[in-house]
Amino acid sequence: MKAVKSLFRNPPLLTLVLVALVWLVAGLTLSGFGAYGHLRYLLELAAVIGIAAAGQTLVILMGGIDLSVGAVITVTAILVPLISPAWDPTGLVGVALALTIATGIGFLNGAGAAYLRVPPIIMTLAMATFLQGLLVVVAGGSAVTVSNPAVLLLGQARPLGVPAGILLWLVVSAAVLLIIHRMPIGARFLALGANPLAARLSGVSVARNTLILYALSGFFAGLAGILVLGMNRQGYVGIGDPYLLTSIAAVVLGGTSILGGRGTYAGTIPGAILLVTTTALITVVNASPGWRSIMFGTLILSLLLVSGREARR
Amino acid sequence: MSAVSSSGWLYGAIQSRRNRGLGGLYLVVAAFLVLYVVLFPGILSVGGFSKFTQNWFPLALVTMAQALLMLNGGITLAIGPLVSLGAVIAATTMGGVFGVPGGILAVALTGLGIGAVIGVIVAQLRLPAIIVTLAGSFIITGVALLLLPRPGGFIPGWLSTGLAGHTPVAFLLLVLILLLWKVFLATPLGLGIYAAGDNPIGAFRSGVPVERVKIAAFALSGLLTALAGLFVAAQTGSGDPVIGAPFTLNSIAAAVLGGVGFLGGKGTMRGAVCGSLLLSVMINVMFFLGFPPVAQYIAQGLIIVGAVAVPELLKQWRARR
Amino acid sequence: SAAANCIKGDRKAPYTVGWANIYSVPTWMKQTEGTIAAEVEELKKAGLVKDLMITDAQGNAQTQIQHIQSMIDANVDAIVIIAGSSNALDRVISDACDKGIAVVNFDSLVNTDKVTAKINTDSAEWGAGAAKWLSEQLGGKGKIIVMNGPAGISVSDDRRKGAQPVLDANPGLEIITETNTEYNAAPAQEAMTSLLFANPEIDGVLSLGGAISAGSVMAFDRQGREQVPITGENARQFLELWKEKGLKGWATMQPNWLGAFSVYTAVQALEGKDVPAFIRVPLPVIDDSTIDSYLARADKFPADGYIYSDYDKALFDKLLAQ
Amino acid sequence: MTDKKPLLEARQVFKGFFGNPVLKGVDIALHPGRVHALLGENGAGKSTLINLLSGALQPDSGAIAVDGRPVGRFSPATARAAGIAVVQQELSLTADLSIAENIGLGAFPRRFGLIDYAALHRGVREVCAMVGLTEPLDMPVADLALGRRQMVEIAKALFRKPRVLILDEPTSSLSAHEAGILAGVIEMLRDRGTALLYISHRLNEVQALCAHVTVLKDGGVTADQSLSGIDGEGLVRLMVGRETGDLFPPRPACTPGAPRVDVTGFSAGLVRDIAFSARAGEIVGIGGLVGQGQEDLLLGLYGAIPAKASSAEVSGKSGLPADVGAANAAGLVYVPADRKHEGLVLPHSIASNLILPSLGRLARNGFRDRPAETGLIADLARRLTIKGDVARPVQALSGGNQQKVALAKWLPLDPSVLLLNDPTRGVDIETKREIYLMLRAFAAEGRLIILASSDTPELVHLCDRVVVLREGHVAATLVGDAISEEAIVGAAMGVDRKGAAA
Ligand SMILES: Nc1ncnc2c1ncn2[C@@H]1O[C@H](COP(=O)(O)OP(=O)(O)OP(=O)(O)O)[C@@H](O)[C@H]1O
Ligand SMILES: Nc1ncnc2c1ncn2[C@@H]1O[C@H](COP(=O)(O)OP(=O)(O)OP(=O)(O)O)[C@@H](O)[C@H]1O
Ligand SMILES: [Mg+2]
Ligand SMILES: [Mg+2]
Repeated sequence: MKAVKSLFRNPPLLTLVLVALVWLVAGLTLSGFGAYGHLRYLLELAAVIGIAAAGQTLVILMGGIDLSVGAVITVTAILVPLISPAWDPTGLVGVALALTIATGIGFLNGAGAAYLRVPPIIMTLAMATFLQGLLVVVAGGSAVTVSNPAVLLLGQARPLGVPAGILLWLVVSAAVLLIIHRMPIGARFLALGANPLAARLSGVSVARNTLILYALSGFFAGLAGILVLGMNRQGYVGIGDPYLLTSIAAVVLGGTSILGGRGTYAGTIPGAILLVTTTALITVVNASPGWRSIMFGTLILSLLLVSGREARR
Repeated sequence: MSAVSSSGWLYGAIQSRRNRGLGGLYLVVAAFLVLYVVLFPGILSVGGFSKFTQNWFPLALVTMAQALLMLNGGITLAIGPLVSLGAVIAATTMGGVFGVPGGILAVALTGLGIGAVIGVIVAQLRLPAIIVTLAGSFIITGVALLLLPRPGGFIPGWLSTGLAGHTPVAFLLLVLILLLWKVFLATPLGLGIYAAGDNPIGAFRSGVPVERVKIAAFALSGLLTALAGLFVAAQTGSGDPVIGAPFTLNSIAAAVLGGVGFLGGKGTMRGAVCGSLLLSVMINVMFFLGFPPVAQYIAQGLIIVGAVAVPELLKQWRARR
Repeated sequence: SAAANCIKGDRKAPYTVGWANIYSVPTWMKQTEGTIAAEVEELKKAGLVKDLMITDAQGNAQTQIQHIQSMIDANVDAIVIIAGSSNALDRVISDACDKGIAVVNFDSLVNTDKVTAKINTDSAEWGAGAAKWLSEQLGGKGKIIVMNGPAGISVSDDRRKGAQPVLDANPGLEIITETNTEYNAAPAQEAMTSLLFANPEIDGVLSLGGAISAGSVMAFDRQGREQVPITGENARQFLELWKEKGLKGWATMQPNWLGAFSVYTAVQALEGKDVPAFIRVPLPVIDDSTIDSYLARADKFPADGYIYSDYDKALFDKLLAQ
Repeated sequence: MTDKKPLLEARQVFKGFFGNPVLKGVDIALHPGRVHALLGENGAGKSTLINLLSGALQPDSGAIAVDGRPVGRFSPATARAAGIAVVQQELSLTADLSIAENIGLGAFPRRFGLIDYAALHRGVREVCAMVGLTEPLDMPVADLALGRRQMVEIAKALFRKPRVLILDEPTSSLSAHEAGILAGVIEMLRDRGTALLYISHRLNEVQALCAHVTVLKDGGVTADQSLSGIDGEGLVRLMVGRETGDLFPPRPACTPGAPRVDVTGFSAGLVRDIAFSARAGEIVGIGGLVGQGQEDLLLGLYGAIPAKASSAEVSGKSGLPADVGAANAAGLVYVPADRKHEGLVLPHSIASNLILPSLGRLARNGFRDRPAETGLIADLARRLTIKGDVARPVQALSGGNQQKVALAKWLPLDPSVLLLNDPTRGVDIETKREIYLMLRAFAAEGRLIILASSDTPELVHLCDRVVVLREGHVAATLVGDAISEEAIVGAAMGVDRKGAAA
């Protein structure tokens, strides 16, 4: 009884249990769902969302939001093939360049929010629009099939049977959890998210942390973009679009408050898996598009009923 | 001081004070409007004015719907789908036995009902509005697709001409709706939306029925959104199950551009409507300036950031002097 | 002879042409815009066109209405349109028509007939052709998966509807499941992978356009499943995979030069020529016999682009003479 | 008087939060025409009790009775209908609405379903005149300083024309002058037959105003008696339950050291062009009516709001700190008056609040040193006698303990200048004494303490020097024996200047 109670007070764990339950039920009822390869594939898909949501989690914890995640993913996926220099056999230079650009975009978001005092939602939305325009310039008539070996390795390799994307996600998860729970800056983000005024008067620099945070968000979105590119072997305009709302949804399903100051990436991880699982479940259901959309919404809502309760006033 | 004049004073003074902080936005919008008139003097004709305001009208409505919730500390991601559903219901019912009045009633009741249900879920079950409405958006999209799997349906021609012909009916409707909002804001429930958004505990202790206010806010927001869908159906002469999608982000952008904050209680409806006007007039001005698509995207990003940043920078600069 | 629809004969060359695009970012659109711009250059040399105005509604039909209204306000002579919704633009388009503007609508069509011309391939024929080929490949029986474009869009609906009579005529073909995705590779690959796990036996894939086929093929490939006959479109990625994996494939296309052709048609109409109100562009078919001719030109096209068939003025004139 | 029927009663009410009992069978009865004091240390359950009396919370058991009849389900709206009004401790105002609308909220006069702005104006003008609120009624509450908001909160309660008026620490952010106005209002209401419940940690006010007292301790009532014939010490004894020493520690002869703050031509916010200097080892008080620039002076020195000075030397560095980080680095720390909004991250744990300013210092190789942090937190909790589990959210602490956390978190920085803004606001008498002792000890260690306070006795008995601000200028600087309540209030009201002119 007590264990159940403490479970309900621990959103990350609760979400994880939910994932396990959904997998169990679906595995027993749907043929092929429980296959090792399928679950592995779900995790691989979740890795992209999870990595994109890593930055999103940090930003939301600090009380902001990043609506440019999708655009940054697209930009990186399209830029990597274009900027990977031919003389570099490893492809790492291209990856590093693309990540630098993604981080730079995030940094600009942060600068707008911190110095121009533009609300993050407007700043990042405008940035997304801006990047769309940029893409029209960049992607007009250029080859974007990836030949970068590092990217292909990331997207296709399976050391010990585990897709490299999942391994990357593990590394990202460890890093983000360290940032949030083991580094001073994580505590500062959380304080800023819960009470920016008090945090500022306690000597936490709002501008500095905002810059770092949005730059990190840009970096992780860029990383997700590279992974997506590797998995698809081709970047195209719009490839990042699905990850905007899913990154936010994964964060919130993981029990992190959209208002900031409360939550952890440990919840986002199962949140991302839950989303991917739900999508996969709906895909194999043979129903009209309308019904499938209704089922998806209802499923999300019912999962939310179990996991997403806000504290009573 | 007589009762009437004192009433006029307090109300008027409060209203004029609400313009505070919007000066920058007003200036930007005015500048764009002037530029538009210079580029296209035809806007000053009845026909030109009507057409322009018709294109702005649905965005203005959904921005109001979004701002209403944000003032109350909520948000909705279901705006787009609900616009589509409103349009679909209008286009599927107006050919039926109850005709246009039946169609309008059906749209209004759907909007109110869906809004209220979302409101009950958010307020009573204490779930975060953003994700409830995200889930809701899938469900609403599904319903719209079931009702009308592909664009079509029927809207009587006279209704289209009446609402979106060469007369400024849409503009007059917008004025009417803004007046109704003023009236609503002069009711205890209306102010309750602000109070419950800014300080729910304080509002509760002051006797504001916080939960009921929240449900009412969602219901009204749903109504406005569905009516925007009805107008879109009339404007286009038919229903389309996915036409509303872009409205969701645009409504948020317009409201935030107009100074409405996320945490509730901050901002004004006039600011939000101004924000939507800016988004709308910007499109036309960029067209008449002959911007190619690339420049349209880039300029749009810059204008949006600029409209928020410039007044803020000016304020900081003035504070330092 | 009677002039074309909408044309009043009061407009004189050189003309201003407006290109009201719904969304300029996808590669298909960029390529189409390329053919339009090239055509306008030609017409400028001939002294027929003086200006091209391009708008991008960013996927928002409502914004497209606003753009077309602005084009009317700016008194352009011709408007070329890919519609963001099959009926949302009806009213503003008929306004333009009333003003004597040559309105040419291609690719995504509107309902109203108050246009100078509508130009398109036949979506129903597309669906029927694909289904017929697949049925022949499978000898009229087998388990197939249908991959549709996004729900609620006329094009995907029309293609699917076109396939239905053929499927009905071949009761041996069993649709084991059917789904909708964007016309893009990644979501298609994702959806197909889920379907692969759920369905151990698949004999063919009826994919109705865009990069969906490429995504499906990659899903089969990555899951180590044997490739099955698949239909598709002229996406370079799909054609290359077809060759690389030795697929049994069939593809058709929505030629990007529909854009150039639309501008050409608009100008012809303004010049007083009678043009057909509906110009049905035959669907070019790509199969094993023709694929090499397409792939030979592949590097002239973006990697995520579409390898379209050749076109010239003679082709346009022939189509106009229908 | 007391033989009249009580207007509002609590009968054997129990209330707990998450299984922790706060009230364990409490009785209280409010009679018309009597000012009833409710005393108890921080966290004793006073606010909880009035939340029960005003319908904001439901008792777990026991009953609330109005006019002798127990009421069933009691909500703030029904309480208002029964004529009960509360001046909330945590302000219940809406920042973006005007003063008038805030005052009317929940009790708007209506005509045809709409708010009757004429009637609202009349009513609001009347209550504002009563409490001396002279700001334009259309002003948004966001523009008011904390103390002025408190006056709005009081006006809001009066606007409801209550039969029972409950005041939860109404004076905690008011200066002596405003508190005096409030006292006048309370006496007037009492004479009109209103039943009043008055909660305050300022015992001199209780003694001056109240006729009857209920004392809460450990969830029970330890005293419920008339106050006639009880002096100040008796009151303290009633509350604390034992003999206590003086509230204020003895003031040693001040031997100021090197100058730590020296500014001329200083402007920040409301503060206009003042000169101010203070030395190590001093406790310098900043007084004045509510909202005359006291807070802006501190914030300006702290680099938290834009400030400028024609010459400035702060903590050995020339120039004003550019931002809070620079101020902290220079050894300046700030404890805000509004601890809930400015001082603490309420939903976070006591531990994270305590460690927040020291995070960087304790980190090793970029990672947090958990053992060192735990040690520091335990040490701070012990030094400031913060009891219980430090993993609890700080919002679960009583006001006094919250204040200790807000102060304690700065100690690891070994600050040389402490900027304190009303640090004893809403703090019970025992805690106050602890804080005063601590401040004295700090000064003795050679730190400079700049103490803005609305509590005039605190300025008088604790400070070596008091600077009184009025409309952003220095109205007077009082030193040593010249510091007295009369002198401070006089200077604050501008009486001094008038006197000088005459
Ligand atoms: N909503 C709540 N949830 C949990 N605990 C609460 C809540 N409200 C109050 N408490 C607890 O109840 C105890 C009594 O709180 P209350 O606010 O009544 O004290 P108080 O006597 O008003 O103290 P103070 O003098 O500081 O105002 C506090 O210790 C607090 O921790
Ligand atoms: N665990 C908790 N969860 C939520 N709210 C709480 C909790 N504990 C306390 N609170 C709220 O915070 C307030 C803090 O408690 P308390 O009343 O003791 O402080 P306070 O004296 O009112 O503060 P101050 O005097 O500084 O205004 C409580 O009144 C209650 O409303
Ligand atoms: Mg209290
Ligand atoms: Mg207190």
